[in-house]
Amino acid sequence: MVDILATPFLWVVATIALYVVAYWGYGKWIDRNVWRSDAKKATPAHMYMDGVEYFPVSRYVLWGYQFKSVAALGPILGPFIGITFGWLPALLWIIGGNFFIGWLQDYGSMMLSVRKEGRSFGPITYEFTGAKGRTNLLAFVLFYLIIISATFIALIASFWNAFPGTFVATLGILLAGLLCGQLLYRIKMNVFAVTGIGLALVVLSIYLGVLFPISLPWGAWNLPVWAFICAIILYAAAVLPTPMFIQPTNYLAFYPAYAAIILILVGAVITPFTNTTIQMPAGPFLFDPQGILGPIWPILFVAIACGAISGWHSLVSSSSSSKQLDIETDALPVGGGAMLSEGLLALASLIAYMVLAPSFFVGRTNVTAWVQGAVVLTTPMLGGLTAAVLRTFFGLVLIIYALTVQALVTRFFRLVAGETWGESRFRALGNKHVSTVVGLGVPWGFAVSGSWWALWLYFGGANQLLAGLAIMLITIHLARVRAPTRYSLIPGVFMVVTTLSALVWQTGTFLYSVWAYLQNDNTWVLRNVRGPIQTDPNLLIVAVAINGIFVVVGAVLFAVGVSMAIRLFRSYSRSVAEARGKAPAAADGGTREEESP
Amino acid sequence: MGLSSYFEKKGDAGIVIFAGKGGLGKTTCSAGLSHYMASKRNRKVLCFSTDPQASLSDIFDRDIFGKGLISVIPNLDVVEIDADRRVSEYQEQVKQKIRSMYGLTDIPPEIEEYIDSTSAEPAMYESATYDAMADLVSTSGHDLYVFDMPPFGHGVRMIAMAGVLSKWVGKITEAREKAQEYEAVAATLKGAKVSEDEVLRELQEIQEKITRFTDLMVDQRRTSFFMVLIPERMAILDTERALEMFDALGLQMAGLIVNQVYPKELADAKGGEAVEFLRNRTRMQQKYLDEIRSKFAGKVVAMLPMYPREPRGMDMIEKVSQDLLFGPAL
Amino acid sequence: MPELLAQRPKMRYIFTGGKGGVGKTVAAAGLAYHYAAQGERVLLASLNPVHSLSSLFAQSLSGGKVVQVKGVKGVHAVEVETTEVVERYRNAIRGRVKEFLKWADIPLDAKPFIEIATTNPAFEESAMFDRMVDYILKEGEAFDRVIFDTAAVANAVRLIGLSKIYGLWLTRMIDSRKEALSMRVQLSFRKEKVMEEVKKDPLMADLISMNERFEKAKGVLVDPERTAFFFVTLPLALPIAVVRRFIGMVQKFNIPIGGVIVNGVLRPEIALQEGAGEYLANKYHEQTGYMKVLYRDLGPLVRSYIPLYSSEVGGVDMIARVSEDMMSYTPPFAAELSGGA
Amino acid sequence: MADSKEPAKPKSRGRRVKEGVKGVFYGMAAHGHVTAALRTRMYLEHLFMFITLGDMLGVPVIPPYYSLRILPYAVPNIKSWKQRVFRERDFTDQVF
Repeated sequence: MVDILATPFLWVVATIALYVVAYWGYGKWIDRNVWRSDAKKATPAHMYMDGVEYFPVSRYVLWGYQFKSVAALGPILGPFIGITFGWLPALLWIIGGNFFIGWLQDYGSMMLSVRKEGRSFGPITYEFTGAKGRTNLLAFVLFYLIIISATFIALIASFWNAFPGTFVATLGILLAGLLCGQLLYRIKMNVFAVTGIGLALVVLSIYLGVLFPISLPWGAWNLPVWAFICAIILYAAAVLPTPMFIQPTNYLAFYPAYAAIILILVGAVITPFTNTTIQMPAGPFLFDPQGILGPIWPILFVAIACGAISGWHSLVSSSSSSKQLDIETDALPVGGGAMLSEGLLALASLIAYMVLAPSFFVGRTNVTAWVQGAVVLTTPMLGGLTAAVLRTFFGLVLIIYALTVQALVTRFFRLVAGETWGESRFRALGNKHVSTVVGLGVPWGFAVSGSWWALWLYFGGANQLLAGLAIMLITIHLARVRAPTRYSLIPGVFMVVTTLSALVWQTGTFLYSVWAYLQNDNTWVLRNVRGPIQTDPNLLIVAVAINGIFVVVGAVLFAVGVSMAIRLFRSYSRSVAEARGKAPAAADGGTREEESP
Repeated sequence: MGLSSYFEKKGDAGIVIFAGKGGLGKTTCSAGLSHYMASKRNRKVLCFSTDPQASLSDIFDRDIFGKGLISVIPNLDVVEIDADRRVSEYQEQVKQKIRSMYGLTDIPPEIEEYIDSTSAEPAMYESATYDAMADLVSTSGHDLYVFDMPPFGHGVRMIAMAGVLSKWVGKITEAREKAQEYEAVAATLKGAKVSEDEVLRELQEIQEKITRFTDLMVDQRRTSFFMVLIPERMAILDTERALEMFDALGLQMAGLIVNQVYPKELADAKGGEAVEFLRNRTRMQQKYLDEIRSKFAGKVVAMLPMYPREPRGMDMIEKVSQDLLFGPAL
Repeated sequence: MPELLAQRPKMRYIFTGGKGGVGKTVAAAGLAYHYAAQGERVLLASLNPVHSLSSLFAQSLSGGKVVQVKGVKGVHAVEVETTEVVERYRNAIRGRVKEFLKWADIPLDAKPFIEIATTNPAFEESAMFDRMVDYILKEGEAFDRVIFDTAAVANAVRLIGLSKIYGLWLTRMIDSRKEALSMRVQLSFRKEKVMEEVKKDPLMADLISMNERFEKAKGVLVDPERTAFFFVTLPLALPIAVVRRFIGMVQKFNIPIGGVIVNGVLRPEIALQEGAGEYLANKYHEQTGYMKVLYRDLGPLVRSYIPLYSSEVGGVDMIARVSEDMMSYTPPFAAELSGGA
Repeated sequence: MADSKEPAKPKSRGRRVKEGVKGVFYGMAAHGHVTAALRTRMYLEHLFMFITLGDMLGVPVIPPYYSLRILPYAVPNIKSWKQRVFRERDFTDQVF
């Protein structure tokens, strides 16, 4: 047994303990005193029951669903960048962010939607900030989705490139998904049988992947090619009917993904018994020691999103979960509970990075680090399996997860594009195929050019901004029904300010790079790009262009964010003023009459 | 010549359709053929008029309209559908079904109004007739069905109706089946039993009936399709157009029947003004008969004379059937 | 006939109908010619799904446009087409389906479904009715008389009767559209925007204007001053039976009956003269027999006779002759019969 | 199992845990697919009902003869069908 303090064990225990306090202490308190959830009040699931969108679902089921929907790749990848400033600040943010902001947002979004007849964020934004506010949100989401797509495509390409075994395995799983869809729909086979066959095929795929590793021969150009292959698969996935392809693949992917998560969690807990010690420095470093990312505030707070606080969740919570909540008091376990659980996932990932040598993080380009960390954590348990198999397995888990989530993101992008342009002069952009090509082509361009951390920070920025806006919507509602607002107002302001600052910093970095180029200093523009563009002197102009585009992206995100924030703060102060004018409401939990302006 | 040789080759079971513009003698031909097949060939025949201004009643001199299957001579049943009544019966059935399905004494007014207003559907009557045809063919058990098509658009509309209805049923069945697929997947994933879709069952029932009938109608081995015309310019033009339309619907004509032909000898008859009149008409007809010969070469299978009396009553029908089956060649 | 026309100078919308092949188009053309000869502007519109005006006048009148008939001053003719109207219906329906399926993600192509939802032959018929109303209320305004050559009588009566049935259907359509729109507003989050859309709902506007037009048309169609429906028949049992059967239906729809026009009447001076032979004499006696029946049942309604000519009716000259005979010819047996009746 | 509306019987702790675990598992693995399938089914039904009984929505789809055969089965669902059809949905309702 090694020195227990040198292992991550105690941190795991401490985090769990604090999350318990967050749930049963702070959470319950907020639920009772701010939202005043009432198990007897009819939820939208009952009020508008239609068996399709609105119907009550048990809290266990809904928790499972919510957890799966929110716990995507964010908690896995975020800590990779966040650990820059030392693992201690990252850990503290995962604990503190989730404690005060993260769960509060997920839970609050769900409650808000429940109190608003199950409406999702678009309509609520419309109600609080008017048509322009909603258009703002639409534009914002559009950008946001492009950036998510870019990060995912970049990720998948990097993994295929780094782990030669994973491509064949990925194809195997996709085919297995396709086959399962057919078995389920066409042949109407029993679910258990289909699951059995599918899982057997998953195992076979991994085996085949290890057996037939595939590497591309084009050196620096491999990544763009892999990214292109990825885009093509995603295109097919996005235009095929979901139940035929994405859904069954997603279903199959669930099993290995959760097996991996459980393995890593167990691996993290048993580190004292496996002699796995922390290798990374604890920090805190107020600036990125490698001089790439910048200051700890605001960068760390956008680098680690999911696990601490993520705007994406607010969309999920208010989209379908809120329409299926059986009783109001379920919102805390479903919304809050799922988020706190996701915090543990982020913790596990952080630990996977903590046990790696600092050399993995030089340049912050080695996104495969998580797999290495996962192998380190789990090898002691699974000594029987070779590192090659484990690498393929963990790599595959990430790829499949990213692919299926990305397929859904692309579809969502298609819908948003349709909504944005469907009735305008640019109707063509709303077309199913055109919007899918745009929704994959632009991200592909970003993925093969922009460096990983640059993409990730933009993703984080957009995501956290969405979170800030979601919390502001919650706050406005609370103000309107005269409930205490400070518990959400402070986090909301914090998120908005932090994120906007991060966007300013990011945009500034790219702007500075372009400026430096104009002063004949190429190092800055090259630093921000990847792959062949970074190394091929002929492509310097592309690198400059990408930097320029990133300036624009940052500026647009910033502008949209600021305009949205102004609307929300205005709406908030209006609501406060109006609420003050009204007679004090007996209790929140607001009946609808009280809520109507 | 005449239809006898045709039916010798073909066999005398299946469906025979007479189509053509109104007033050219479709009903006469239908009655003639049915009579012959029933009395001389001993087949069980059903003669069915789909014409809302049906004249089987007049031809057979019996009130047949809307009375269901009426046996006029042994082996020969005749039906004239009262489409109006059938539609209102159908509506009543639907209402009754709703009442009994949900144990209601009164149908929700919105639904009742809806059902009532479907009578406004202009194709409702044709559909009802079509449905009646399909029903009879699949259940009545006759050897030979003789259909006297309605005159609108030469009965093209009737056949088009069949196409539209069967396509309609096919398509919505497809949608329903797909929906049921998803229902089934949702149910199996939930671990629940997949419930049978009654709507789908109903649809499949309808589809089966329609498909069987439509297939039969366009099956040349089982169905003979004749067009009736008279030797006049407009009739010829119309027949040409109708044939194109039938062709487009996949119906191959078995033959043409030329009706109301004046005896050729009259063309050369000598005499005063009256004969002049007949001579003119006969000569004109001869000209058009030539045209028919060249335009529809080999298609004319029978020719009926202009009878001195309008063909009605059993005696005349028998005469018509003789001419129709064994009449002179063109 | 001339008496009737004199009695009803304002008779502006004239319909001819009857069993197939009895000469509806011929009768319509004859009437049109008659009015035109008196210096009036006449529109002759064929509502048949299978038009025969072109073949009757031996010139092309097709294309769905009102054209001057060559050789007959004052007569315009049109073979009414429905394609445009049907296409408009289809587009309206297509738009609505798209609206419903905006967010739909279905493994089926919605297009063929829209196709089958709009290929119902009923559309043709209602479109035909729609056009007829147009000719009554719009294009017809430029003419002194509008004469409609309708399809077989069942269709014709229904076509005209549709104004009544359609009225019901339309009122219900309008009600359900209203319900639909109010539900849309109620279930929307962008109330103002949706309200705006609802206010401008093109379908609703269409339905309402259709209803108004139909109401107006209905008023015209049941007005005995302005409208008359003529049955055309042959002096034979079957066509007469059809007239008898449908006359009740026409009355049920309150459509004013103009009368019965008997076509294909053999002149006794031809049929019964010496040397004519048994054939024509038989025919003639048969005709008189049926005429008796006709007179017994519908005596006062018989307005006009068109003799059987020695050649087929076709071309402007023949029509002129028909027109003249329609106004003046009364077979002797008819004179006797009407005298007796 | 998704609809938790059975009358509440006192259950043993073991049963409850088992049901909870089962529920969570179902929620993670299947619930999303079930709702996706149901949603697709809903749109297919929209299409189906639109063609058969579209004029109930105030769209002049002339219902063919056989529509009436479907009507009795549709009667209890007409209200909710209309509600589903007419509910304005937003892009944020479509997040998986």
